[in-house]
Amino acid sequence: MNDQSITYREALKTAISEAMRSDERVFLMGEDVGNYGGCYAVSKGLSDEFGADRVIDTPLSESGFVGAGIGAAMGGMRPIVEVMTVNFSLLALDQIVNNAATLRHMSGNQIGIPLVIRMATGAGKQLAAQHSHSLENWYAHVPGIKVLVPSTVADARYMLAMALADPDPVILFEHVMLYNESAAIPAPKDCPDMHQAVVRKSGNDISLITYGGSLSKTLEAAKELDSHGISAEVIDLRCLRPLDTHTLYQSVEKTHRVLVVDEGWRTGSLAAEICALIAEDCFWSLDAPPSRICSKEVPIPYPQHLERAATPQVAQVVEAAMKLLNREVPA
Amino acid sequence: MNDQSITYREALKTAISEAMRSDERVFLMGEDVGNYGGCYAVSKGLSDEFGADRVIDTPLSESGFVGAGIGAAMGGMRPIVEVMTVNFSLLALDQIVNNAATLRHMSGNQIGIPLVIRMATGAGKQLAAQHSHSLENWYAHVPGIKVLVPSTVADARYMLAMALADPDPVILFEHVMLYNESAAIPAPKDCPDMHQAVVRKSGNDISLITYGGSLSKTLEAAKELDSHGISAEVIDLRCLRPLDTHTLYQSVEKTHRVLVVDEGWRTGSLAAEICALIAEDCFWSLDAPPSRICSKEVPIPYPQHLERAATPQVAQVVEAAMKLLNREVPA
Amino acid sequence: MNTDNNKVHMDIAHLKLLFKKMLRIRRFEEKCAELYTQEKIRGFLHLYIGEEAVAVGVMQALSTNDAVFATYREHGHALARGLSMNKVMAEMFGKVTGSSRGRGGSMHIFDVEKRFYGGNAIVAGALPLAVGLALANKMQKKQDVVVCFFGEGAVAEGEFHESLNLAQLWQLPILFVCENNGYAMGTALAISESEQHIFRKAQSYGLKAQAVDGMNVVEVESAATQYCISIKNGDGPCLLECNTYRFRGHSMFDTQLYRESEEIEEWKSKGPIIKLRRWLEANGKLDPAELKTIEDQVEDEINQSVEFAQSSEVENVSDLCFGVYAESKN
Amino acid sequence: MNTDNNKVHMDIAHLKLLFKKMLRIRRFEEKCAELYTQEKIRGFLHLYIGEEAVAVGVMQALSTNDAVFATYREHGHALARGLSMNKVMAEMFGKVTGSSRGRGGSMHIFDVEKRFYGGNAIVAGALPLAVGLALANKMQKKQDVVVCFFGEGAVAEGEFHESLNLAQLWQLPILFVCENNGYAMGTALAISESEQHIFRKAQSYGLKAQAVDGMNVVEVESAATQYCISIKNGDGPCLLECNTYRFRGHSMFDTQLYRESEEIEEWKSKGPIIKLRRWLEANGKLDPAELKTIEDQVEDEINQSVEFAQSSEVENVSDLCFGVYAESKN
Ligand SMILES: Cc1ncc(C[n+]2csc(CCOP(=O)(O)OP(=O)(O)O)c2C)c(N)n1
Ligand SMILES: Cc1ncc(C[n+]2csc(CCOP(=O)(O)OP(=O)(O)O)c2C)c(N)n1
Ligand SMILES: [Mg+2]
Ligand SMILES: [Mg+2]
Repeated sequence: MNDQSITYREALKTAISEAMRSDERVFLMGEDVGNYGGCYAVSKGLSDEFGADRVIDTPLSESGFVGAGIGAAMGGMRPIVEVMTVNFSLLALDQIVNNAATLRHMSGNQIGIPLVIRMATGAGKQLAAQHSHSLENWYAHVPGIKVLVPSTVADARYMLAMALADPDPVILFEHVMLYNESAAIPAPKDCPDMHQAVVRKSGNDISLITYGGSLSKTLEAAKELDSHGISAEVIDLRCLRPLDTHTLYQSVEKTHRVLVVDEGWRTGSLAAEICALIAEDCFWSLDAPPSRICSKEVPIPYPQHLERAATPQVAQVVEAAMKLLNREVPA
Repeated sequence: MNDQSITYREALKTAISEAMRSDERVFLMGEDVGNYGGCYAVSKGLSDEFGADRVIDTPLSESGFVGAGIGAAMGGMRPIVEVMTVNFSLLALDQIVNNAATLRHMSGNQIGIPLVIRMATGAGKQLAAQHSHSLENWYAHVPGIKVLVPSTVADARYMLAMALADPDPVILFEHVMLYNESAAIPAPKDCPDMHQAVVRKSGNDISLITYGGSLSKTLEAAKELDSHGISAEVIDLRCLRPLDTHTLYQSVEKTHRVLVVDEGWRTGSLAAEICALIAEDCFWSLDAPPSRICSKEVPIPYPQHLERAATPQVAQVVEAAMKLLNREVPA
Repeated sequence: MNTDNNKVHMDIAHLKLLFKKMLRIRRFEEKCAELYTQEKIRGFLHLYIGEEAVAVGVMQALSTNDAVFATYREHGHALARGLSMNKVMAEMFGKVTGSSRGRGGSMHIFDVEKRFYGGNAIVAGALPLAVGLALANKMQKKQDVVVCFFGEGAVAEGEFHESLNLAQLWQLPILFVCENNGYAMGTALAISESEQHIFRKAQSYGLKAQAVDGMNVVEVESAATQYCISIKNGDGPCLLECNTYRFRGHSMFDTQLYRESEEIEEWKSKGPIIKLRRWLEANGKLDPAELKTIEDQVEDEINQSVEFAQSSEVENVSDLCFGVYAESKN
Repeated sequence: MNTDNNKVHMDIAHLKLLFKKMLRIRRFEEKCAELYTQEKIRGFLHLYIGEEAVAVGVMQALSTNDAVFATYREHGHALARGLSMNKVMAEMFGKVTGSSRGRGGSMHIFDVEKRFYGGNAIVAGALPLAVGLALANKMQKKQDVVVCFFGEGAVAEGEFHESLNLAQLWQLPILFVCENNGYAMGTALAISESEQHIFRKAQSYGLKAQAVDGMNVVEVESAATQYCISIKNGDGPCLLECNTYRFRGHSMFDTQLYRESEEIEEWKSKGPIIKLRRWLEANGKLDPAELKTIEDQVEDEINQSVEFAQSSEVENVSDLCFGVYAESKN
């Protein structure tokens, strides 16, 4: 390991090629992963190294090739299936929910599906209402699958290997605004287990809980809160299913206040689950209502000012946190 | 109106035929709605009255015919599309989320989709992991659609007409255990607006909030709680999107305790949303943590004893409510 | 059955074996129907009665390492594939000794040792899985065939289209078997397909495909055998359309308003078991005594399986979440 | 264009009209590309450059009440259908004066008055909608045609299969137009379809179908016209495969590693606009002055539309949730 910076995109690519080099059962499959290099350029160049048989360009058939990924995992392979975005994954949801998530249980534990499905998620690129949504919470609802969200370059670098080592289907979400982020990479041993939430900044006054594309905004908000004399703890969930409630509860027991930042639509969001858990299990520790900043309940619109207004922003997080601490919000 | 009892199934059928008689734009479409009479026999006989052109048997093509329902609504019709169960609706989810829910907004309010989609939901018939799930919460998450759950025969009788009168897409969930339930039907004016939650039993000590197939269990639990000297209020949500928070909050302000009963899997359930809302907005009124009884996080298994263990049962509700009131739970 | 120069030779012993295999499924299912009315078997029960020649004929063509995917109407396939009847019956009862520990019931019979991959209750839901398993075989340079059974109703689903295209595009070792029984629940084929010859649809993707008399077990076996040879040869996927009929309702709930009883009776007279029995009898190859022996053997096995299922335990409630994840409590 | 005995007569004036319509789209899109690099237009921008003959030819065949569904590559279709260029350009800018009040952007242009139903960015997502609108027309005994454009990449999706089957089964008044430009993003047709003649796939459902030279606007127009007549006649759905090519990348992000520049150049030399211009010039029907006039008119309109879009307002942030539901604040 050296400490040169690489991008989130490169981190993913490195992780994929490393996995493919070290285990010949691993292959990558999806729309335009080969000749085009991936719609977000994650797999650019991989087909040169591994050939079209292991970097498989599929037709536009989300249900078909995701199902084929499940079948290939049943057949002893370790597929990485890329679905371009979570929006299109709806076309494959039957295969994921009714097959990938159920086969082990339904067969009395005879069948395992060691499959990784990667997909982009989130807004910020002005791609409007059919390309910008965040449905990680839906996947987090389903028993039988696991859901990971690498929100740092380091996690992008190391989580894939952990996902591939898991005997069950893992869905990995990559927020579209992260691909160009860059950072130096720590040693592998410094990457926490995929099931663990991580305290990205510690603090005492309030717990800001978030994941994915909202992490950097939340950290920025925490910094601003610092300047107002508020010490915010920032927790990155990392794994949305199963949830690492231990880390969350520990933080809330310390800070007594919680604000969840989540790019999903508010009603029925993952943030709702976090708030409900904390309300249920940490009720007597709370000094203020568990609160959340989510996306507005609107299909994400195209224009930049509306897209911004629809999704969580730093100022909102700061304001909400200050309110929870009964501090006057600066104008 | 007379006060003869009819079944939930008959109530739905009456509502459908009434709508078709009074508005020639209304038609019914779905798998086996015609010749077979509907997989849960809701539409038995309707094709005799209205013919195969208005009671359309579709091929097994959930995405195709749900999308066609959306298109027909755009074209001036008032389709009622039946999807046999919510489990199969995953195949049509892209059409519902990416088209039905977005077209109005995405087109700048030019396009309306006055469409009703009916589907069965829930467990209880030992149909195992691909036929027993409850995903109402997923639909309740999506801006642009509305979600109704008639949990009484009266609502089955009257909610469909309200849904058809709505200018936007409405999803209507019918719990499989309700079809054989029977009751007398009130006059139409006595049926509250579809957007309203309803207090099914009033009480002072705790609010039991539920919907759909769990209503009767919750009412039974409330009765049992009565016998223990606990006065439970039972609220039937009826409309899962938009949520009638007013009615919920009013109840909680009175009882100070809340238990949500929801057949969905716990993590990311609709119950989580209700708990989060109440924790957030009624925090200072609460005398106990907002709590929930949901399904266990397992694909519903076939054997009766496991299916029961997986889904909310009366005894659990009673026990949880007593605990929230710090009453000793009778052995 | 022996194959020689791609031609199938049937001898009388083999025909009797086929007869017994079909009868075994028939009687098993009749017993299941009875047990269903006694509420020993619950949930949905989809009987295969009338279609036995398809499962039996196709399974004959397979080797141990070949894999099978089926539908919710799969007890026949499970038995024909060689699953123990005890395990299958116990599964119908929801007992822990069942092939899926009772978790699946009649629609989800699995036995990975027999490479029997279920038991799928989403119409057309298994097709992409089968394509994927065939892809895994190909990537691992295995010669094994994957067989995927589905009804003609499944053909209208997008998954059929996507799967056939992928299979042909990637030249996968897979045999699609369409059990065309004319109805999807109450929907006749003419109501669901603009092109009603399923094999022609398959040909439009470039697959080798043909229709056979699904009531003739010999015809099914020999067509399936030819195709499996071709597939193992690396010549790409095939589709076999087996024209057949279900003598009972779609499931035990079906009141069958959508078809005439004359139609059912006509098909019954062409049934796979009676057809083969009559042929054997007419040629003096099956005397009443031998028939009785076969019937008795089958009955014994079935009774034992019922006994086994009845006396088996159910899973502990405390193990409810077993098998949701690999690490779940065993 | 006049049709007489189902034969299409083209006069020079008509050819010039077609030429101008195509040029208008070409120049509009070139301007859009420029505006994109200036970050006036954001999000994805999929240029139609090279494929203009398809939209222009097909739209000629339609009447006012016919309806159109298109893809995310639909500016050309919108203009050819008669939407005001101002509205389309303003939409690209995300302005409230845009055809979708700026909510949709380049991928979601709608104009219900023109019966232009978008603008769909889910590949194959519009096919079921178009089938549904055609069903509504049929149920209401309207003779109007619904046209649905999609790329050859969409053909692999299950929605293509389900939609063609429904359309043919129900004999709906719908014209499917496949814009076969050889690539779905970077995926060449040979990598995505086992049967690469899309019209043959359509024939396998029983649809009337043919392939035409999508670079020849006259051929497109006359084939579309014949089909629309047949459809209005009640003779069921049709599919027209238009073989064409996009001269630019899939979107503005595309580095086009998947094809050779020689291939692009070769197709460019067969482009729909240059082809028609050369023919007109060779036959002495288009002199430089007239060409200049046309270019100038087009340029003026485009400049005006940019001016209009630039000077238009954006939606108020307080109206963010407008149009989520009918009753949302206006
Ligand atoms: C995706 C999906 N849609 C609907 C159903 C309900 N359903 C179960 S079986 C069936 C008919 C299937 O017919 P076919 O494929 O011909 O098989 P058969 O039952 O005749 O063997 C239907 C509609 C389902 N299980 N899955
Ligand atoms: C369901 C779905 N999958 C993937 C995408 C991403 N995507 C957008 S356009 C495209 C290629 C489509 O190709 P084609 O249908 O040939 O149309 P063309 O772009 O060539 O006009 C892809 C893969 C999408 N928008 N929708
Ligand atoms: Mg059938
Ligand atoms: Mg294309």
